[in-house]
Amino acid sequence: MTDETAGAEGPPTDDERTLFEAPPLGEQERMVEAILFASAEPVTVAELNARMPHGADAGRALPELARRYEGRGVRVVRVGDAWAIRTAPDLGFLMQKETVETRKLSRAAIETLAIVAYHQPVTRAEIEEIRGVAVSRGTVDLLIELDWIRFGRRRETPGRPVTFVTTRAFLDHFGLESAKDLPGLRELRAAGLLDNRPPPGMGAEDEERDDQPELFEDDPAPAGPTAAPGEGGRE
Amino acid sequence: MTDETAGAEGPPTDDERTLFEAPPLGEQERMVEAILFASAEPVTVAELNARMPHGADAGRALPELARRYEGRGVRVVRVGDAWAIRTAPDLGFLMQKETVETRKLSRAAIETLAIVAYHQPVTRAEIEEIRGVAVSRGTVDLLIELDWIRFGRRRETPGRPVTFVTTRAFLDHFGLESAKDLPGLRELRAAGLLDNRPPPGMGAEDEERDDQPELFEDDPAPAGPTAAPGEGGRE
Amino acid sequence: MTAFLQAEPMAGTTDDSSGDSAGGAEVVPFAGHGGDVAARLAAETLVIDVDGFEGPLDLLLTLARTQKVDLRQISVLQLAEQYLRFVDEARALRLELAADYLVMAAWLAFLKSRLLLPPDPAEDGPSGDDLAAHLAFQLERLEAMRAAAAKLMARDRLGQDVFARGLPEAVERVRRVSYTATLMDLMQAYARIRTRDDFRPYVMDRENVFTMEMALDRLRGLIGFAGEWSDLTSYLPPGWEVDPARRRAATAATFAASLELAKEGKLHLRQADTFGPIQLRRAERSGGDGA
Repeated sequence: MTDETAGAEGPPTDDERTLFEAPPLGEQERMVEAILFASAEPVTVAELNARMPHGADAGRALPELARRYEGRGVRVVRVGDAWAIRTAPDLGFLMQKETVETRKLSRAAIETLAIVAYHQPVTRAEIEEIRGVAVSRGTVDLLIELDWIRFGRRRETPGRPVTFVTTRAFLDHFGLESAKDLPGLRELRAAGLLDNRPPPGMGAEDEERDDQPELFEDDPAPAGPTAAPGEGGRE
Repeated sequence: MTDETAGAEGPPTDDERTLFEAPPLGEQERMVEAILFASAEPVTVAELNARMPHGADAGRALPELARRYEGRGVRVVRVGDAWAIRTAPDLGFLMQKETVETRKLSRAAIETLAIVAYHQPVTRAEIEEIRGVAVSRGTVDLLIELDWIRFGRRRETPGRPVTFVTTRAFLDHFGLESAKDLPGLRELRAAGLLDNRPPPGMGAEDEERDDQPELFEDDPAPAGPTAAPGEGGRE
Repeated sequence: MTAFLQAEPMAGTTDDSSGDSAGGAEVVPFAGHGGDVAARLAAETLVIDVDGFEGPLDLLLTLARTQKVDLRQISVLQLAEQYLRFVDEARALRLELAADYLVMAAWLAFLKSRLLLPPDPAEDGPSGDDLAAHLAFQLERLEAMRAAAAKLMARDRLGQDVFARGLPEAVERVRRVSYTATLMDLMQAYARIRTRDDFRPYVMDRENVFTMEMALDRLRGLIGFAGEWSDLTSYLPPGWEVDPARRRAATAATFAASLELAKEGKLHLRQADTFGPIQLRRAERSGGDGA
């Protein structure tokens, strides 16, 4: 403090003058800066003046300070008839912190996904038929949002229902080169995941993969290493 | 996607630059400024980096920023491994309104705090040995509640006594960059007053304290006025 | 304190025991014996203020200051005598002193005798001078800590001299949920659907026994899809996960089978800690190197 006031110009040496003379403008700017920084709410010019030493004029110091902060990470801004320091608008994104929470996919969602994967392209009605339960909008939306399924071509049947197919992101996530890599029913059965005996009434259908997704069928040639461009390096 | 593969060879395209290169240093400085201004608590370099765009290095921007604020109404200060903006101490008189009423600390509390600060990590028995009196639970509890001391690692001696160390809030409160900047620390150490000198005839059982305060140990011999060795490069 | 003889358990005075242990808070008239009046008065003040001391070491430090010398030149003998006189006077005034003050008095009496008598060569243990030097060290150290504490408290302090941002901007937390599912989940979900109509998983036909052979067959089929670490329990056959007896049998068999496959180098096993979940993953085909 004392040094700072001394830093003013020469003449006023006697005590009385130092007492009643306003601090130099640069010093006033520092004071305004500190007060605006530490205050819990915007501060009016009148209040700034009341808090600063006698003779100080915040009205003059404020524009100086505002200019000094131009282009900086924070700005001196006017809020009504008061002043405050605020984050520069373009840096607002720094005031967010993203937390990622990992959740397990719900049973409905994983089953729906599995049906799309094995039966694609598949309509909603078909999914419901296979699951035996209605498929909620939320489930489909979630899978689309996760970019694991997307809309495929419309089925050329009455009503032209939309179909669902899996995406490249789906393959990436599950570490598959192509949807063909999904273990077939036979393998699932061999693995004990499926009953050996054909379920009653589904026998023929289940015996071979005749109801299997077209995708698997009309996609010829086993995908060699040349397939799936850009994927090569994985694993 | 496409950029990624393109990046394999050849000079990076402009697009790629913006995507993968850290923002320019001046911009990083603005970001650090915004984050520090927005927080009442010190922010660690790690957290700054986590909140800034990928590739930004707060450790480089911070000293620049600190220099920019030299002599201003607020300062960029270092608090342990964190940084904060604080008003300049000479302007404290302007802040009567913000001044926090603090409980008057008992002599016991003040002395216990000092002993923890200068002797950390220190056990309760060692504090009692230095003060020559039992340390009441209330004193320790109060200091913990103020967030000035906390439990450190247990000492690997019989009974595995718990130790106390000071916190970042302690550094922040007393305006210290690190515990190495405690006033008079060097002189005290040079005078042997921070040694744990076992009472004569008690040598054996007191070997408990053969380990010196870890905090200070890595600080090499009293350095000249250049001070704080090992502080420079760390941030 | 523990340094002072083994005489008595640490007791009595704690740093904020104001009032209860050392009686004389009220001013007690001091019956003088003549002599140096100033010294008497000083001693009187000390006695009356006994509550104000933070234990015997603090009292000793105060007494040492009356010697008006650098603590390093202090006469410990003289100090011991000052202390003993203080205790006597407190007794004369029927002030009750806390136990540790008396322990200190006993120790100082012992120290005094050691300092005054010629050393007994038959006796080992620390010499009087060693003990005195240590006491002087303790006093100096305590004083140094007091000075350090004062310097600390005199610093520019947050909330008093230096201020933090008054209007901090909250960091908005954005929660993003990421969903996970493994290929195994997918396959099991599909298998579940395909067996649902049946209501007769084949395992129901058997006893509650799942053999290792069965588990091996099963695992061999599945392991190729276990590119990522997944819980052993996720390989339990459908219908065996719930009933405790069946679950136990299936777990044991699957575990045994996984060991067998690990031995063959077909899969890797890991367990983070004792009784932690066991996880398995297929071995990369490169490997002649065992698990």
